[in-house]
Amino acid sequence: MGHDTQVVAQNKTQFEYARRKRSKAMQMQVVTFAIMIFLTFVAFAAVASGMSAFYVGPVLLLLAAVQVVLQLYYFMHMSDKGHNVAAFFLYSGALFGFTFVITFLTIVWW
Amino acid sequence: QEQISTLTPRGPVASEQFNLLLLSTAIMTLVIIVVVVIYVLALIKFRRSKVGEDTIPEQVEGNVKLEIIWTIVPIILLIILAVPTVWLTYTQAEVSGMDEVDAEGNKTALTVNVTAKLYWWEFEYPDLGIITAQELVVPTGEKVYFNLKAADVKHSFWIPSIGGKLDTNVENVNKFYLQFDKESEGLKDGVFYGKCAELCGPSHALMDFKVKTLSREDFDAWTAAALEEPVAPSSDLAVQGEELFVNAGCIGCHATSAAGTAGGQGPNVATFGDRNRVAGYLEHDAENLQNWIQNPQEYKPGNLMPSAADLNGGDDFTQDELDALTEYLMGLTIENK
Amino acid sequence: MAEEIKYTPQTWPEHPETANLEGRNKFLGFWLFLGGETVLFASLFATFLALKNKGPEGMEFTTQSLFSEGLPLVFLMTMLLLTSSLTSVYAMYHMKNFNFRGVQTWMAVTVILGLGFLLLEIYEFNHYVHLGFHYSHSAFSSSFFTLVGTHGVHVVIGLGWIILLMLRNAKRGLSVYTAQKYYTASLYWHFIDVVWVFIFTVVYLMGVMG
Amino acid sequence: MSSLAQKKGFGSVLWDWLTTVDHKKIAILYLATGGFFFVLGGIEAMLIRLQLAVPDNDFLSAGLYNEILTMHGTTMIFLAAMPILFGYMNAVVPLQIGARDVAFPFLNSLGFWLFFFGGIFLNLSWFMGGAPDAGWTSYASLSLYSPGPGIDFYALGLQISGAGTYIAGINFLVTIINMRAPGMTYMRMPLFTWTTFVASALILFAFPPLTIGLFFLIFDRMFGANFFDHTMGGNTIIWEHLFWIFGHPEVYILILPAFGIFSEIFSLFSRKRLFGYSAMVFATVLIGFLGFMVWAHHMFTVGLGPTANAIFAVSTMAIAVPTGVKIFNWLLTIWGGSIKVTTPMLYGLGFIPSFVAGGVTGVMQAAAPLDYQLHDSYFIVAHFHYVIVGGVVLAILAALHLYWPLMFNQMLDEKLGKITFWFFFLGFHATFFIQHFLGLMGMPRRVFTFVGDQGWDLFNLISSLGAILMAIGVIILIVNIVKTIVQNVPAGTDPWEDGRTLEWAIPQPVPFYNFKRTPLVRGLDTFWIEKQEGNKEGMSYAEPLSDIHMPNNSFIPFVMSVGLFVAAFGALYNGEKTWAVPVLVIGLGITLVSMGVRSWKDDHGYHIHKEDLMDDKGGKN
Ligand code: HEA
Ligand code: HEA
Ligand code: HEC
Ligand code: CUA
Ligand SMILES: [Cu+2]
Repeated sequence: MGHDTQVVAQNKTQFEYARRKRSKAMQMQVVTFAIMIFLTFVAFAAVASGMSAFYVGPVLLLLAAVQVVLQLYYFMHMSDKGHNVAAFFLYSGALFGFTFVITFLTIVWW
Repeated sequence: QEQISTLTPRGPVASEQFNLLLLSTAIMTLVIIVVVVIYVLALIKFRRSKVGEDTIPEQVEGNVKLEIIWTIVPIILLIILAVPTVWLTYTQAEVSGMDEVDAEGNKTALTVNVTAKLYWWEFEYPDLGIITAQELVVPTGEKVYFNLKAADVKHSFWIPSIGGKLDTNVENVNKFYLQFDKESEGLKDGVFYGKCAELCGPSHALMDFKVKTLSREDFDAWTAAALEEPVAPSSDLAVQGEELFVNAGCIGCHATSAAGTAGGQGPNVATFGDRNRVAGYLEHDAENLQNWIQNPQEYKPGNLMPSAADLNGGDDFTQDELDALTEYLMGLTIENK
Repeated sequence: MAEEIKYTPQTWPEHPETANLEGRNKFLGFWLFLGGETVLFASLFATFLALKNKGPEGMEFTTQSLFSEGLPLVFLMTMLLLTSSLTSVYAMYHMKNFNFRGVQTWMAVTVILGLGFLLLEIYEFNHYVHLGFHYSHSAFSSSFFTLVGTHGVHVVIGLGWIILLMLRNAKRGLSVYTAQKYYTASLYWHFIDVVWVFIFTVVYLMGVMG
Repeated sequence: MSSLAQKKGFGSVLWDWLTTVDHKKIAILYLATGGFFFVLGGIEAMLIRLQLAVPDNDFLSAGLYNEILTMHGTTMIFLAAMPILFGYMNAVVPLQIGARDVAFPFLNSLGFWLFFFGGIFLNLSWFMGGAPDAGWTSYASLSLYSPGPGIDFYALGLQISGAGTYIAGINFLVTIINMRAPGMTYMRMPLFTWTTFVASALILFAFPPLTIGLFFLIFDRMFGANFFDHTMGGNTIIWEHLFWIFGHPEVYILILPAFGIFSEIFSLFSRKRLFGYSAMVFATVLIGFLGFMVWAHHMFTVGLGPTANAIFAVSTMAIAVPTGVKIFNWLLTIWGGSIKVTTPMLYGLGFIPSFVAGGVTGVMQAAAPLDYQLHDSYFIVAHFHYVIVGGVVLAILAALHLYWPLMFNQMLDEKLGKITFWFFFLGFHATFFIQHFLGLMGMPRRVFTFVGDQGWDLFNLISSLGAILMAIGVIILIVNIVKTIVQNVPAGTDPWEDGRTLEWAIPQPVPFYNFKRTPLVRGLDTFWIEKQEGNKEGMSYAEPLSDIHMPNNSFIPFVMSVGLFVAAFGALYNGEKTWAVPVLVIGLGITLVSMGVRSWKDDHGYHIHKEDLMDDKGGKN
């Protein structure tokens, strides 16, 4: 289905601008990556430190959630436009999934 | 049919549920009437033959006021239904009375442990040290608590006239209570009917049990009698039967004394003579009993009792042997000690 | 036909993966698929949480006894997978710059990191089996191996997919048609990483804490 | 069907059907296969009713009855109702939104063949050691205990056909989101498209849990896992949750498209715009969403505790509200309209009271303490046949008459159609109304026989007689179909004369490329608008005539499905036969290799050139 592909040549400045924008974005990705590594490190360190599970547990889940958001929005470009429908379905799935986990934690071994 | 229908509640649990049935039926009838009235009027007034072949009706988009009405009114109706529903959900799940004790530390309420097994029911009275099968005996007019469990696959414990069902799961014990308000004496077969309500294999349909409800005194008398030594067989034939029962290995699966604990491979037969049915559903007579012993698989496909031939070294029992067993089994009784 | 258009860096669209209807369809379809995968993994997680530490009477294994020692290994696996996520981002960066060699190179790095992860996971599983904690050992073992193993299978599929793409497109080079394939594969790869984040958090870290 | 196809030899016609990726042909495949399974499931239902007609009947043995019962439920839900609805979706939705085809024609074909082979596999169990016998719900303790390969057939067969359903779901979602013609905004989509959309979203989220549940069952039974074996720490309640997390949305997957079909019918045959369109759309979405939050109402008696029961009871009741909104909007659609009672409309009119009756008994069951009495009794059987037969099956039959001219350019006989309706409708109420009372009188479901003289004898007999009326109805329908096909009178464009939506604007027989030029949609009920404005052609166009891009036919979907079919036998006999593992590997190999081939080759499809479109024949076929 190629006939609706638009072929538009960019002029020099547009092209340079786009290129720079892309490498800027790439730098952001690297920063994101650094943050994710850091978060992972914190998570493992928190567990290794042997602190009470009561405090560490929620922190771990929070760290995981942050990482996932980073992954989705930066690595998987969910922040770009044209992702509304995708985001809607992904979040619906996550919401339902979350419900299942809650019920399995509460009403399977009652 | 008083002994089996949810429409003739014979205890508070079933009555509450029946009242909920009446309430919900009333609401639902109202809903249906409203719908049907609009529907019939529309059909009468707006047939094409009425309005004319070429009419183009006005293309209305909708009406917010109406939308609101038919959102709110059902919500109100549902709230009317939801309040007693939630209320009963909690009250009927109340089983703390099970563990209550009096000053001497004795349980104040009767508890029965029910174990559902491939196609039969075991009833244990843990505080009384009694064990029976197939026929549940309970006192009237008081809450009886149940611990429900399955030994093999999932079943479900249901006495329609007394109250709703609760599943017997394989991995946990379910608890609930029932109260029996009517003595079963005057009923059609002198018993209430109980059912297995969860598909559990070929003979699921035949996994019935019966419930005998006695006044408190009669019940106390029954428990006392149950704990006494079983009566000795009275006739020669019965003695012969007892010997056979032991020699053929029946005793390995079927205990004959009601004093004991749960866990039998086959139903305890201490009350067999008092029973209403053979194997839970067959008419309680000698013919059915003998057929059953000879070939249980034919009557309850998939059940776990071996056929006579398997127990008796490859041969069917002779008629004499069957008669002896019958005499013996029919003589086992608690009620007529 | 559009597919025969020879692109130059200047004419290369900003979003080659969604440059035509076919691309947009695949793009959306794949995201929806990931929505379904979310529910799929949620079911596995839910089951694992319900069954963890459950086994035959007297079972000696618990998440703590099993995973405590192995945490460094899990950390290493996490690093490998996280990094591979970044390298696949690099590949996409080069794709947008219409640099096919960059795409192939960084995809190759991704594959290598992914293989590293896979080897460590196989080593880990093998270790548990040697301890006697094999698939049929208990409900706990079944649910653990099935959850983590399903993720592992996704890794295998992801690797196979990327390798196949690199081979088939080696001669073809970049076009809107092939770019879209790389893009989807990299989405898949990121998603695998997302799932792993939950696995190391919920299974290993929270498991070790008990 | 294009006239060219008839001139070809049998071999090439067959090849054409095996490789087609045209949504209109795939629709016919779905309809035919689903129809076959409907008759099969119906025959199983008749056997059930025959057995239960009188007490202590020994027409069927206990074990056989359970097999028939299980296969009846499974076949009807997975292999009949859902695929037939997919057939209509395929036939209608792309036309209704002005699309060239579905988004993924190749996957569309793959989805069909997976369903096809899954269904065949499941039914082979009859000849290969016995059918599944643990009920369509296949609760884990019994399904692990059950000897013989029946349950394995169930798990593997549903896994394969489930994969097909999942693919079809994604396909419809993308089609509807991305391929709408210009001007077809979301709030101008016909209701059938909307309900297809929401049902597909339900498929997207409901099938993965089933997949997982079935995998657990397969692993437990065939590969030594312990998910459900409580002696090894397993838990059977997990299966119940996973099954119903899928199972409840599944019933809405069935009923929503049915709602869509009736929405089309009411407005078409009342010559009136659908009343409260936006409320209808909102209600559809809300039902879909709530559908995921209520599954445990099937598990009130499991012992989840009062809090869980109360929450799920109330959330279940909430679904009555959006459903009520739909019912009342339908009533207001016919109110003030010009009602023409054609066969489809007759089904629509039969649907309203029947479905409401079934829906309100659902709400009664939602009252948890009352459900302790109703659960697993014939009351439940009555409830779900009222909603399924009174809702889904009536919709299927209505749509058969409604869309037959669209799919085949022929009209089914109206007179026979109405006779069918009356037999089926009266038989249906006779069969199932009385079952409410059987349930209340204490009769459990899934019993292969019952002891006489408990007050159940007469009602069961009436119920069985009703079923015979239904069967007569179905047989007349088959006669009707045969007659129509033989007579083959062209129906032409807009056969119902009052068509409102785009699908009725397309010329008959429908060209294989659908619309020559992409239509421009100017409002809800666009065809109606054009007709009212006196546009002879019935359509405005969004673009000038240009080349049309078409996908190539492909045999690969068929081969991939065969691969899984073969692999399933390997899994089934794992541990019993030495050839099992090799067969498993070979089967998976076939599938993977054909996937690889698909991926390796570039398949850009072909174009029909503008010049060829000018003459009426259209491009290459
Ligand atoms: C197409 C299929 C379909 C549909 C649409 C429904 C719709 C509903 N179902 Fe049903 N159901 C099944 C198919 C379906 N069901 C099946 C197959 C089973 C059994 C599975 C098995 O065990 O094998 C089952 C079982 C089942 C149970 C479990 C019973 C048990 O096993 O114990 C329950 C309990 O809550 C229930 C409830 C409901 C409710 C509340 C609705 C609601 O959606 C109904 C809503 C509709 C209305 C209420 C009517 C219209 C509304 C109005 C006119 C407004 C005013 C109304 C009020 C104020 C009440 N259903
Ligand atoms: C889409 C779903 C669907 C449909 C359409 C039906 C349709 C019917 N069902 Fe079914 N049913 C279920 C889904 C469905 N059912 C499910 C899920 C269960 C639960 C299973 C379980 O417990 O696990 C169930 C269970 C069930 C039971 C309960 C059994 C039990 O619990 O023991 C009964 C009993 O009456 C029954 C009857 C019928 C009847 C009479 C029809 C009729 O409407 C059928 C009408 C169709 C025909 C009559 C076609 C016959 C055609 C011919 C005879 C034509 C002759 C052939 C040629 C000329 C070639 N069904
Ligand atoms: C392997 C164990 C086993 C042995 C040995 C066995 N039975 Fe049974 N028996 C059972 C089981 C299990 C049932 C319950 C079957 C059912 O209802 O599904 C049963 C049921 C019965 C019943 C009906 C009980 C009732 O309460 O209605 C009778 C009577 C009976 N057995 C007699 C015998 C006799 C006589 C023998 C010896 C010849 C015998 N059994 C040997 C297991 C056994
Ligand atoms: Cu036990 Cu059914
Ligand atoms: Cu439901």
